[in-house]
Amino acid sequence: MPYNQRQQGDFTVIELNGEVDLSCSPDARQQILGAIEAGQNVLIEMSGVTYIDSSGIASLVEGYQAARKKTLEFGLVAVSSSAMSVLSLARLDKVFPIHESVEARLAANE
Amino acid sequence: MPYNQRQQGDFTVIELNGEVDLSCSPDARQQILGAIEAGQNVLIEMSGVTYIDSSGIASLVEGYQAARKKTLEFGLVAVSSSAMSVLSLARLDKVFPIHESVEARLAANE
Amino acid sequence: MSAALNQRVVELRFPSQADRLCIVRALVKRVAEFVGCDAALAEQLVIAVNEACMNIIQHAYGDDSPGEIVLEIFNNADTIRFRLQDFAAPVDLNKIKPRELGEVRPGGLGTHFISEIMDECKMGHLEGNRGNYLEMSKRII
Amino acid sequence: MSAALNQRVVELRFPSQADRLCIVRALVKRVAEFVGCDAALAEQLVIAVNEACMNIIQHAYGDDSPGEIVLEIFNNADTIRFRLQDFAAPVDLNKIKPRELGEVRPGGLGTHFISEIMDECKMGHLEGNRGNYLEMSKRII
Ligand SMILES: Nc1ncnc2c1ncn2[C@@H]1O[C@H](COP(=O)(O)OP(=O)(O)O)[C@@H](O)[C@H]1O
Ligand SMILES: Nc1ncnc2c1ncn2[C@@H]1O[C@H](COP(=O)(O)OP(=O)(O)O)[C@@H](O)[C@H]1O
Repeated sequence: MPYNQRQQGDFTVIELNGEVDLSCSPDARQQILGAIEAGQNVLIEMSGVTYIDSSGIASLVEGYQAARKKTLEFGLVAVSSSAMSVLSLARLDKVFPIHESVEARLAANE
Repeated sequence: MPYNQRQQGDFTVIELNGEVDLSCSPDARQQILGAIEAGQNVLIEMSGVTYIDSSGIASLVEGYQAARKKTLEFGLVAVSSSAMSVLSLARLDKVFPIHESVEARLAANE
Repeated sequence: MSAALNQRVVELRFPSQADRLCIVRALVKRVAEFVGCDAALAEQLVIAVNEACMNIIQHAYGDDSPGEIVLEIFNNADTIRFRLQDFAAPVDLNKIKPRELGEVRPGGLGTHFISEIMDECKMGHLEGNRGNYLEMSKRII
Repeated sequence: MSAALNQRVVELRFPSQADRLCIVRALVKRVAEFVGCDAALAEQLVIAVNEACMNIIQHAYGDDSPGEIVLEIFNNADTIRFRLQDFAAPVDLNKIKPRELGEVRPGGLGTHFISEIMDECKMGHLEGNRGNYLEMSKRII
């Protein structure tokens, strides 16, 4: 798998990193949809994302929609400032559930 | 003056910084030769030099030669690793007196 | 900095391949800083030019007929201007529109990003239907 | 990474002005990383290409007759290759030599840096005496 992936609590955490652009967003998309297909709740860790373009954002939107259909949870965590500015441009910063960290999301369950 | 310059002990310290290339080495050259012209011993502080090209190196060589003619001291201090690799390429790392810091050079007098 | 009217800073030519976008971004960032943009504006300009190049790669050329992309960057005292050219079949200019932002669906963001970031955009066909151009400009002060 | 024989990664065009060198360096660094050079090699390649561009600015064109410089960067599986072109008067190829390194004098370092860093260098006149080219290549693995 192109990006690090781990199980933490009830979630599959996928760690996007580097420049998530048209040259690698198809890989990100496949990995995200694969986890949802497998029935996992998914958190996308984005602290290491130095750049994300509209195709990377589109992969997140697809993941969000696929998770909804299966009533699974899909959220973003530790979003880097450059990724956040693209999410805001896309007016998606209020659409995705965004958490400070995986731990913060897990603590909310307790 | 384009670069910071200060008096410290018996030396005029000129702080080169950033990319010392053909677009600014004429300024560096003039400032260095000006200090020597004025009869100063000169130390070139180079910790902030992120790049130096052959024209920047040439300005240092000119300063070194002008100082010699006037039996003034001319040395480099705190040379950044990228500047050092260019000095080595030019085989000048053994020609210039190079000190770890201005303080190290001053301590040597005591 | 020269305040010459509309000097061309540099021109970059590259094939319509997604793997080159990282190089385009690095160049745009450096040129934006060179003409006096602050880091935040440089980041925005990188986004807009990157999306415009993506659109040429995906829509003007497509996977089946790759070709060359030319990016020219100009500036004058207060404006940075980008001119992109491709040599693909002339595109239907009416088809180029962003999605409704109310809708949450995967595509249609690129043109929205571009018009959000830039002050002016102009698109058209090259003379003799040799291809297409997109000009985008942004005040830098 | 494509292992295609001698693909052209990008081409940059810029005027023979010293202020553009910082942009050239940023591009060369990014492309060197792109083709798989480590940071130390990328730094060396930046030095060599920068010096070659300086020589065109200072010697081929000079201050009185500025012109355009074209930098093309190619790679294949194991080599990165740079091709510089200018459109200045054909230069006397015999005049291009580094100084003796024993001598400590201000000039004559650029050609030394280039030949120290690169594996191969070839210089010549463009067809029809339209200008000059310099090709430099370096193994990257
Ligand atoms: N350079 C172009 N050439 C041809 N068609 C384009 C170009 N740019 C945009 N388009 C058209 O405009 C639509 C919207 O583009 P955009 O907002 O970037 O979203 P997306 O690329 O995700 O579809 C595209 O789907 C395409 O039909
Ligand atoms: N591209 C060029 N066009 C014309 N002459 C050149 C070119 N490159 C180098 N030369 C000649 O070779 C000499 C040595 O060049 P170099 O080692 O770079 O040192 P410098 O530029 O400091 O003189 C130059 O002085 C010049 O006469």
